[in-house]
Amino acid sequence: MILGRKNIVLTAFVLICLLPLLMGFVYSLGYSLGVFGLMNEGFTLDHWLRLFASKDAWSSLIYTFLLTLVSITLVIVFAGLLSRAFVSKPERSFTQKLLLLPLLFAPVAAGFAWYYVLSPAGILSRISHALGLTEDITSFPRMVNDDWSIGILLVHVFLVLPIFTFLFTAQAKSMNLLEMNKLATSLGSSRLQCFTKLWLPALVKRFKLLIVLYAVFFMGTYEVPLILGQSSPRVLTVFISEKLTMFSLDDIPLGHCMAVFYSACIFIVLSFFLYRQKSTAS
Amino acid sequence: MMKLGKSTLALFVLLPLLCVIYLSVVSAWTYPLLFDAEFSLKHYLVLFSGESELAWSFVQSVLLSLVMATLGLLFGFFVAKEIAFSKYGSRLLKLAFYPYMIAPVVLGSMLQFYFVRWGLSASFFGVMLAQSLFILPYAVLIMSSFWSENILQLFKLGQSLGGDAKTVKRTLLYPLAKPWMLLTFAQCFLISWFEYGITQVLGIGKVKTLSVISMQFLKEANPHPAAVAAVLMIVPVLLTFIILYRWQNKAQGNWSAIAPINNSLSHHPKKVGA
Amino acid sequence: MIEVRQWQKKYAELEVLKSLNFQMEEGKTLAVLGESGCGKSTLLKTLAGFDVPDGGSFLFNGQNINALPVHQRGIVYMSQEALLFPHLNVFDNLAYGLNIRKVSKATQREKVMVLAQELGIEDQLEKMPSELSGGQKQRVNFGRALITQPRMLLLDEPFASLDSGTRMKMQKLFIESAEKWKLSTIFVTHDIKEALIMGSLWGTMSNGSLELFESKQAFIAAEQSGAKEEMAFWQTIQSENGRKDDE
Amino acid sequence: MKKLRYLILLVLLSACGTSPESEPSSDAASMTWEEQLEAARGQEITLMMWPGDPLINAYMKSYVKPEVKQRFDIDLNIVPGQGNQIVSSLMTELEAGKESSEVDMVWINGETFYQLRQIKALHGPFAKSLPNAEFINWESAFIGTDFQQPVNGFECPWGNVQMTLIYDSLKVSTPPMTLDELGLWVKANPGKFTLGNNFTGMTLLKAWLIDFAGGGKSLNGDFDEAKYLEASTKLWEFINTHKAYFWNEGKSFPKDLAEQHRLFANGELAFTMSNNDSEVDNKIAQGLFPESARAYVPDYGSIQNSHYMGITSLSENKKAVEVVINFLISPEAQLKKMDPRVWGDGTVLDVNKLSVEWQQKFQNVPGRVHAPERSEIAAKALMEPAPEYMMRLFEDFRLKVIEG
Repeated sequence: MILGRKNIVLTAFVLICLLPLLMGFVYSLGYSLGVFGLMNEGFTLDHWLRLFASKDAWSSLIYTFLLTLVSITLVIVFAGLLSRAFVSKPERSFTQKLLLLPLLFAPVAAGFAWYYVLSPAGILSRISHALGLTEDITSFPRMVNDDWSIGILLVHVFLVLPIFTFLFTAQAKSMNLLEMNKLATSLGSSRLQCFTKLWLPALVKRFKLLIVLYAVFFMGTYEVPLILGQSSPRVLTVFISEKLTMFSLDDIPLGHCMAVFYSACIFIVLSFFLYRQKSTAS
Repeated sequence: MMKLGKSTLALFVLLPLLCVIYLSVVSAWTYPLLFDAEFSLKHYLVLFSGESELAWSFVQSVLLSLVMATLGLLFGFFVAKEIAFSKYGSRLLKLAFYPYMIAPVVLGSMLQFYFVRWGLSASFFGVMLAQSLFILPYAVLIMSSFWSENILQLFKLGQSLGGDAKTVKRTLLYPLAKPWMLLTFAQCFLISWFEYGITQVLGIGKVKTLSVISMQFLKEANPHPAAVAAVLMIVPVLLTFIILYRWQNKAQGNWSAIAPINNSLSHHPKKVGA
Repeated sequence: MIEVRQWQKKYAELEVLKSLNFQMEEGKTLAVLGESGCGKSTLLKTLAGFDVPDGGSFLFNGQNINALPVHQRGIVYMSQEALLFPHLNVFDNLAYGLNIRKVSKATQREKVMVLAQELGIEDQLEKMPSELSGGQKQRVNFGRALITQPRMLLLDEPFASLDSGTRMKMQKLFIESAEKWKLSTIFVTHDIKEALIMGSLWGTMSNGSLELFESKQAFIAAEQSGAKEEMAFWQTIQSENGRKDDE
Repeated sequence: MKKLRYLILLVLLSACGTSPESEPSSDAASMTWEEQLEAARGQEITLMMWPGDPLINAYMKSYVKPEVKQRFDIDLNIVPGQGNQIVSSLMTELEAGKESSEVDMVWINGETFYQLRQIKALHGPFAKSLPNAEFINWESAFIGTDFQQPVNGFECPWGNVQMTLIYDSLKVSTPPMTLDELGLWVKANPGKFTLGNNFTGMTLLKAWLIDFAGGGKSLNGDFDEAKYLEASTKLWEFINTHKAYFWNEGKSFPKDLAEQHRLFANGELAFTMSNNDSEVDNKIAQGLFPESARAYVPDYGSIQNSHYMGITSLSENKKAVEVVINFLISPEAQLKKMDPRVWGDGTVLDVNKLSVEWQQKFQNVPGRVHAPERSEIAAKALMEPAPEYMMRLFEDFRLKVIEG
């Protein structure tokens, strides 16, 4: 009974969670430092210096960060609005059931479907042509592979909005936010103020961890920008996978540098939010 | 106002589904053809031609997802129990987030070396193993919300009313865990069903799940077979869920249908966008 | 005769039960008064077999049942929260103990009906636990234990979360049933009044030690029961009222 | 903490494996072809190839695959992967010290060939010993040399094509024949022209680069940094001054050729391009391009090159791969491939070396309708410059144009 079944199971769990990550991390780190790899010739910091000297890498980092920020903000705001509308409705209205639909979309399928809805030769464009709103293909506004990442944002919202809406609605009910809203209104708050000062903050505070987790998901978004994104700037995951399979073999270590950087960031952010909460709670 | 909002929302949610269904039944789809395009089921008929890659891909996806869901369920059920009642339970449990939150495509790239070295890449088993890396921890996350102090109390109560461990498991534990198990199974199934990044990287395109194959068609700018793949990805799952939902509601009270979903959704996000 | 000897339990370094000794006759109700954290729940849980004591013996007519697994002890533990099986309706909750003993459906039905009548829940049998009120839940909880004809009931503040009206009804129901079924019971509470109503034996518990009293009077007289303080309080109120009436 | 240190050590140990770089030996000589056919029976081989064209895929999946199964009992499994993916997956295998490869056969040319040779991932020489190799037109500089590198039997020629620009004759009455004319045209027709950030787009850029370097054979020979810098500076300047008039204002470029074709088909673009001179016919036949689509080669010329089949050095089924490659260069398979309705890929065989019967068949291949005859455009054919040019163009296109 030195080990015991319990300890074996727990050890197995910890190993499954951490060992592969550690192994991957060590390999990529080694590669980025010139230790592993067919084309590498021993320890060097060159690759890291090259990464941080490249505009490409920085624009990818900044772009991914902004995309994450805007995506999660849009999701929160829309979910907030929808929860405000749904909170007084019966549990499972048709609209609410319909909102479950995106949960059955793989990111690949969602990206694909929206591409053909939004692209200049897509369904909306054809409808607007049929209605005489646009004359030809070029007069339709560009929403895929576009400057503002409209397509990507839309798909992000599409995929995540349902979950947030359901959670927000359930939480608003159990926190009796509607009553508080009435109270605030009677104290002279406008509808907008009620929403921005009371409704959203209450929900955001309650789901802080979940919001962070989804932000981390958005940081790692891959298929959607692969289908709907521009060639530059690219999100981190696309940057990494492109560098790793680039024409230039010299660029492979850069991909590993970025992979190390990305996973270290995720690790730090997660550890901060997961374990800080614990220590303040106890 | 309300009505407008409702229809906008309905459109937003339905448009992509309608779009893939539409794309799967048109051909020679040049701009600006819309309803005057050529409609046919020929992209579907290919499925039954015997040599169809897509049909095989569907079978392979179903198999893979079923295996992953089963593994997730078993692993989640037993490991979550040990974790829930361990001294460091909540701290240990949080470790499960790490593999789950790293983008699979990056995780796959970082691990490619090992998979190749150990002869695991480009095989069904390798992809299974790769998906296990984050599906198993995730399953533990969901199942651990079942293993509460309350469940332990009920278990002991069952024993004190005269049931031995086996009987109590049969009459109390499993029936109580059923909704959680169903949820874990379904979630693991879906994660595997949706997965693209790690399957592509470590399967080297040889393990052609539906998501891998629809991306391939997409890169060929061949939207119609890609749409068939997407329909195959969405519609069977949609039907299964409708049936399950109906059956759950009929078979049991509200308790079982709602409890775990509320519980686990708020703690553990569903994998998306990665 | 029920006898507990040298009963002790430690959690980490904390001595929750300090070598307890007591005995009681079968068919009696031992009412134990104690503040929260005095170790009374631990006492009940270790007796029920939910938790393993660090030492001591638990004798029923001289037979040590300490080594028996939970399901063979015939001791039912009931807590403040009526823990009903949430996936079973009231009937199945009540019949649970019979069901696992493979009693025939007809007998189950018969016994459950009789008991439900007694407990006044005969019209609730089809309901799910979530649809019941607190008092109803506790009745089901009680009935579910009674139907297995346990040798002993361990009640851990079972009525603490009920409103006072329901609570009185439940107390009455309990006393009647205890009489009828000849139940041996340890009843833990922090309410002196309840202890006095329910008990046929009395004890107080503090810091992991249990002290039994020979009689009701001794219990009331004892400093640690707090009965005197309570009485003094009511007397002051009464005399104040009396004075007011005089004026 | 101590445990953790062991763990890291363990990981490091398993990561530091050696990679065998021994030159693969060719022992085909010790076997007759009949013996080799027998040995190949029942084998399963994996071909990694660019999947971006439905017709090519169809040729492989519904002609080659069943034929080799039926004739040689070989199961051909096709997985998608472009040049760069081929390099990276074979490289990972070598790094991991694998003894056998997941990929047996690769469709490559140019810089992929160069890189695979660099990392010693190719088996060879094998090409000249294949029975059908005697018909190959090795003498042609466009076949026996791949991006200025002698093939030396490490890859076997499979097809030969010349790049053409494709335009919609309804929208473009006289296609621009020089870069200056192209500049004027895009200014007059903004948003209608672009080039892909891909293999085909880079092939067009190479022709432009050669034009800026002085045209014709000015970039032949080994990579010349000075020449590249001089010509490419002019090239980026030309593109950057005009890209505002490109599709999507030059803010993005199509990733895949398929995407560009689709944009052309839908009328968003007036131009697309193809590495294959007869593609315009097969796309019209498929109904993808309008009937008014035409292909042409501008005056500054266009790259003519060949594409090849290679065998990976770690393949366990080299014999079977050779059998399949030998089939691919058989007159029969080459003829079929040449049909514009099938693929329209130029043959690498010297038709004069074939029997009269086959010669006639090759002469009777259904003619080109909207594509120019090869003999017409051959005069404007440019040799592929050294692979470094391609790699630098890729890198600089991203740096100086996409991000610039």
